[in-house]
Amino acid sequence: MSQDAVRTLPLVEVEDVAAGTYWLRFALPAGLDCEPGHFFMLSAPSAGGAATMGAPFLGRPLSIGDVAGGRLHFLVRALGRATAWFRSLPSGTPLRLVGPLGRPFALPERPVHRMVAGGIGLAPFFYLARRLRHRQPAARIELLYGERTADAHARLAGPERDLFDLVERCTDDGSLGQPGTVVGMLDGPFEDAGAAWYACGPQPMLRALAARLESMGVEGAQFSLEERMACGFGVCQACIVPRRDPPPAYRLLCMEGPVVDPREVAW
Amino acid sequence: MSQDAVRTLPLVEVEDVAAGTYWLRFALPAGLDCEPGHFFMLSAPSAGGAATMGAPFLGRPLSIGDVAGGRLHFLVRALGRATAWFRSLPSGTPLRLVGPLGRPFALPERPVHRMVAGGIGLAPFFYLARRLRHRQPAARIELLYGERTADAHARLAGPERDLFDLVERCTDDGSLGQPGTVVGMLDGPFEDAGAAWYACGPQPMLRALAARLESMGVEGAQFSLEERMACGFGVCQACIVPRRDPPPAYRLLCMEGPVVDPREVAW
Amino acid sequence: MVDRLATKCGPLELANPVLAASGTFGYGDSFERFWPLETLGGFVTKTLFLAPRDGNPAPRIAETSAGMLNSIGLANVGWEAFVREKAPRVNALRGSARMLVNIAGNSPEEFGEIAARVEADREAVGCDAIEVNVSCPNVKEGGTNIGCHPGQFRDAVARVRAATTLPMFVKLSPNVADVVPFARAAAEEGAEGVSLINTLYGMQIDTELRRPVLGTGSGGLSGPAILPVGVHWVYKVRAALPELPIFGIGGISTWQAALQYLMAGADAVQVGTASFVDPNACREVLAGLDRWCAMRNTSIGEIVGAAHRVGERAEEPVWTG
Amino acid sequence: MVDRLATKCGPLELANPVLAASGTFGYGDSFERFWPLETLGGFVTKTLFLAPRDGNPAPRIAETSAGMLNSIGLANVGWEAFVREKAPRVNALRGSARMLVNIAGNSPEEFGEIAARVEADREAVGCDAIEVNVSCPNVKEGGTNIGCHPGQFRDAVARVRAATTLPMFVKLSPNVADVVPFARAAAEEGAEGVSLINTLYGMQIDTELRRPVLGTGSGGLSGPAILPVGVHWVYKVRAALPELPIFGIGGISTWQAALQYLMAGADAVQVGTASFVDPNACREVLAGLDRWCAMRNTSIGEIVGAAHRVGERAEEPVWTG
Ligand SMILES: Cc1cc2nc3c(=O)[nH]c(=O)nc-3n(C[C@H](O)[C@H](O)[C@H](O)COP(=O)(O)OP(=O)(O)OC[C@H]3O[C@@H](n4cnc5c(N)ncnc54)[C@H](O)[C@@H]3O)c2cc1C
Ligand SMILES: Cc1cc2nc3c(=O)[nH]c(=O)nc-3n(C[C@H](O)[C@H](O)[C@H](O)COP(=O)(O)OP(=O)(O)OC[C@H]3O[C@@H](n4cnc5c(N)ncnc54)[C@H](O)[C@@H]3O)c2cc1C
Ligand SMILES: Cc1cc2nc3c(=O)[nH]c(=O)nc-3n(C[C@H](O)[C@H](O)[C@H](O)COP(=O)(O)O)c2cc1C
Ligand SMILES: Cc1cc2nc3c(=O)[nH]c(=O)nc-3n(C[C@H](O)[C@H](O)[C@H](O)COP(=O)(O)O)c2cc1C
Ligand code: FES
Ligand code: FES
Repeated sequence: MSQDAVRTLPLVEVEDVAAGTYWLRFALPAGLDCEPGHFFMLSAPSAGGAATMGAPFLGRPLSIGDVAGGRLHFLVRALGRATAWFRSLPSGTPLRLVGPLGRPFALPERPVHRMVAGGIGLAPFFYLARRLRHRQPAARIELLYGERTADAHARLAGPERDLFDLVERCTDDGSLGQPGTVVGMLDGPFEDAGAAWYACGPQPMLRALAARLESMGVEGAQFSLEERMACGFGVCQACIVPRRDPPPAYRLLCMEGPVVDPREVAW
Repeated sequence: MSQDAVRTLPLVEVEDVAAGTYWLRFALPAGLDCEPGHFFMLSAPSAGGAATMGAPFLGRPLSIGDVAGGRLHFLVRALGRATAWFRSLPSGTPLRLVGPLGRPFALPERPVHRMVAGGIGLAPFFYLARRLRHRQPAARIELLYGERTADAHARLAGPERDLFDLVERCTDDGSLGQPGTVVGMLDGPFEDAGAAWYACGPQPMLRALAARLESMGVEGAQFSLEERMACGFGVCQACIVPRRDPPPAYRLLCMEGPVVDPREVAW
Repeated sequence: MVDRLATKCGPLELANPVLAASGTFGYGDSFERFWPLETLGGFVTKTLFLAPRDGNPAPRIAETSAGMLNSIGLANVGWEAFVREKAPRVNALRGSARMLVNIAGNSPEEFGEIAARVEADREAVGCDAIEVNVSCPNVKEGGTNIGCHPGQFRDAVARVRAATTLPMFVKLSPNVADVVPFARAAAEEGAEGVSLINTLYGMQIDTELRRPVLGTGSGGLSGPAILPVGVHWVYKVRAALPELPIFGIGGISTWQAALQYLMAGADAVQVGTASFVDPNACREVLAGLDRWCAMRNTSIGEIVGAAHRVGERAEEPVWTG
Repeated sequence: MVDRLATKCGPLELANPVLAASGTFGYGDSFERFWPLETLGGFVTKTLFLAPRDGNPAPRIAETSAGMLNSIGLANVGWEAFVREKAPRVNALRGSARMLVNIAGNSPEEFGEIAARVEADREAVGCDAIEVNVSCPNVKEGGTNIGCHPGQFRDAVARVRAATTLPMFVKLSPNVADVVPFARAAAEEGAEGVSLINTLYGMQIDTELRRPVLGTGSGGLSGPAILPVGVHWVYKVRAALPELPIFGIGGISTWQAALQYLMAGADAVQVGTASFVDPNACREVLAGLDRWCAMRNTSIGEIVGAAHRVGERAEEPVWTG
């Protein structure tokens, strides 16, 4: 990371894509070089100094959603104070972005790349698919995407939809796509251990998926995890993930993640 | 004061009228009844809920600047956190207004009404002049208005200027109008004890003016004072003004002011 | 609605768990213009001394990040004027809202004296309980805050207890190494409950004038900034003394903050500084709690102390850093 | 520029008065990517124990109004790994920036042991001073915080003093009735200065889950919310012990806040939590102080303690409410 890792960028646009889910877009800063799986810490500029009503105190981690059309995109779900605040901001509001941070996805050469997204875990996969498509034009890119309900399912507009060769949806209540969870979807057509597997989503889903992939004998799956973060660059020691093989008991997600091998995590 | 004394109003407009001085305008709420000299406490809505990063925590007292054209106007000088913040707000930003508060100016029947303003002490006199003009069309309304420097002098546009029969300006450095202070201006033409006297401005100016008016034998002058306020309606006990005749030693400016008789104050 | 909000704090039956805190609600008559007093579960008067007090020189307040400092100095009208001029009017207005009279003195003896007057004027005043504010310097003994000094604290509380049979709540200072022993001492001296917390010591410097902003130098810090401190102490006192009724105070400006206090173990809450900024703060906290209880189909009684009832949380030492 | 910013904190000559606080700056190597370490007057390492520590279970942080809670639990790599893996590299980068090694233990004895190791490895580590963090529970004696217990406090400090001749700064806890006696005790036990303040006790309840947010229940409150508390104690300690050097800490996120500390009597300041939100915070505090000094044609040396030099301000008791 270069010394201009702290930037203040004006918000270009907020666009809703599902109930409580929206794109947050910025102009792509010159010289910014980031990989799928990287994340940024977003915060209100000049904490304690200037003037933003309702602004959170700490920054919040957001994965790179996409880099396209000269813009930097984040796909965000409004869950609490900060994610509701971001959504409320008028275009032009300056935000502090620290990053790119963390260890991104590796892009292995494989015939099939399979991404498993639970809820807002969808966020990192647009850019991942875009980069894979670019590097491995012949590879098949699949997205298995689950939400609790139909209205939480993000609309995928033309160019975004076209990043994937297959999009398979499911909902817990069966109101859209297959009924059940993304892990349930694996039964049958997606039991392919030779694919490159990527996953992001809520903890219980990832836990179940990790067990499932392990039983399928999948090697080198890449999961993007979440944990509360104050800094994002290794100083605060907040973002611990329990290790399967202690000691040490934990590792820092912001430095050794957010992309990790699920077999190294004590779920 | 009625039970709708707490309102959330969207800011209509901020307009600069001098270096660091601006009008803050709101649509006049239906049923709002206020007198010259009344003030409001202005604050960011839902303090603490979404915590307020640069938005001030407490409200700030502002005199009614004018009520005209279906709008409520405040004339504000950017001095610190809140007054800089108000100025930075885009149109449409909701603000909490508590009021009208305090004891307004009495409007005595007099042939001459003379208002002495130091700096942002100008604020309450537009609405005072407007009301006097309405009630006493034949009376002569004079404004003596001083600032440190020329660039701090508020522009008085046509309709505002027309509220006064005479506007006499001065600056400490002589860069605009007469050189010296507003109190100095009194020598000569303005030694008229029979006028109704009104004043607002910084403490040293008011102290000097109080002494001067007392020596001129002026009765019933009305000074609008300032003190730090947390509530504006008599509960916090912050806004004390020392009384000339204790006990008690103090009175509360928000309840027994902001308009007071200068002879009752221990300057 | 009455059912889900009705609650108790020790012997006090409350129509709802929201009270207005001492020093932020006058003598009960200052919010009339905004909403009817009977809305509240109760309110606490400004601290009353036997004699009237002018309080400290200006400036008396300063704004801080998410809070404020005050050095009002317990300015008050004095007991007699309260009984004569304030109490009758407020009693006529308050409906079911409980009135707690907050008292203090400049020495443990003075606490006993004012408490004896409250007892004597009990009928005339019609208050439901006493709240004892020990957060004032003992002027006779070099200014140590009575509420931070175990001996003086116990002495003051015992004198109040000896003087009156009214329910007694002792309002504790957070400016101590551990609030729990003070809560225990209050209980041992016969308090029906405790109110916590009062303000934290704080100072602001005016960097232009190169001197403290407040006329007295330091003052008391209140507002959302101190919310976690109050919740911590309520939780600790509740854990140590599960039977001791608690008013939770400090930084409540939203119903969510009130809910934190209730779950941490407060039987009811007091809203302070927030009422300065938004005169409707108490009402909105109450409305929010009501909506939340309705939505969850629960009641205040079920919520109180809920955070102590989850699983097997060990009482760990407090690790910070 | 060097002239107006250069200052001292006790025996430590500092190129400027801005340091990075313990626990918010790693071991000195975490901000490399943002700006050169030599920018700073100095920095304090994360608290080091003799043995590595994993720290507490998640969640370890929570956001509050203008602040945050943490219950990291003093996770650290342990003394040996620090000496071997961190110190050499950081020493190569730090230029004139002073390195303070922050140490702690689970009992007064452990403080002595780690201090002896620091002394033994003194050359290899190349640190300029020790900062003693007494804000951790004494695990052997039922978890009372060592920094809030006068006896254990003195014992721990004395053991460090006996073990090393390095300049020693003792970092004090604000979770006491009065910080001054602790500062005095530190001075009496031979400390070159004090660092104040550490975090305040605080808790947040997750009202959905009905339990404390932090894995350990309570944690330490930091950030702008606590600024007035830190300024108060710096002022009080400076007034009582004018010769005792002070690092001012707590809620500094702007140069104006740093200026408040300096005027209240801090010889230099440490920036903590603010660096999480804005990795440039230390640099911007420094740049602001530099601009201000230039504009006023003054220097840090002239500012320190300025708020004590105005007129005849009496040392009044602290009146709140
Ligand atoms: C590396 C990383 C990448 C992320 N990428 C995205 C993304 O692209 N889009 C997106 O919408 N979200 C993403 N998240 C999650 C996002 O950071 C949280 O939703 C956000 O911080 C919640 O903040 P809040 O103030 O809105 O909610 P809060 O009011 O703070 O909390 C709401 C809920 O979110 C949980 N939460 C709080 N902080 C975090 C956190 N850091 N991580 C996970 N849960 C948290 C709380 O426990 C609570 O249940 C990512 C998190 C991490 C660690
Ligand atoms: C009844 C009343 C009516 C007022 N009417 C107007 C008006 O119409 N227009 C206008 O511009 N200003 C008016 N003021 C002054 C205005 O309230 C202050 O300028 C404002 O509160 C400063 O807030 P701040 O956050 O910008 O400054 P801060 O950063 O808080 O302080 C900047 C400076 O202002 C001083 N100050 C802070 N609060 C007050 C206060 N309440 N009164 C006076 N000085 C204060 C401080 O001591 C400091 O020197 C009025 C004040 C009162 C009491
Ligand atoms: C996440 C975190 C970890 C901390 N770790 C330590 C530590 O290891 N040792 C220590 O002495 N202080 C530690 N502190 C306290 C800070 O050094 C500082 O004293 C305190 O946070 C107040 O300053 P601030 O408000 O600027 O953060 C820590 C603070 C935070 C927020
Ligand atoms: C201006 C002011 C005056 C206060 N006066 C008193 C008082 O007279 N007696 C008392 O016991 N507490 C007094 N308090 C303390 C409050 O009752 C309350 O305990 C404290 O402010 C914390 O709550 P808050 O953060 O909701 O304000 C006062 C607080 C403020 C801000
Ligand atoms: S978020 Fe601070 S160490 Fe990972
Ligand atoms: S401003 Fe609160 S009493 Fe006057």
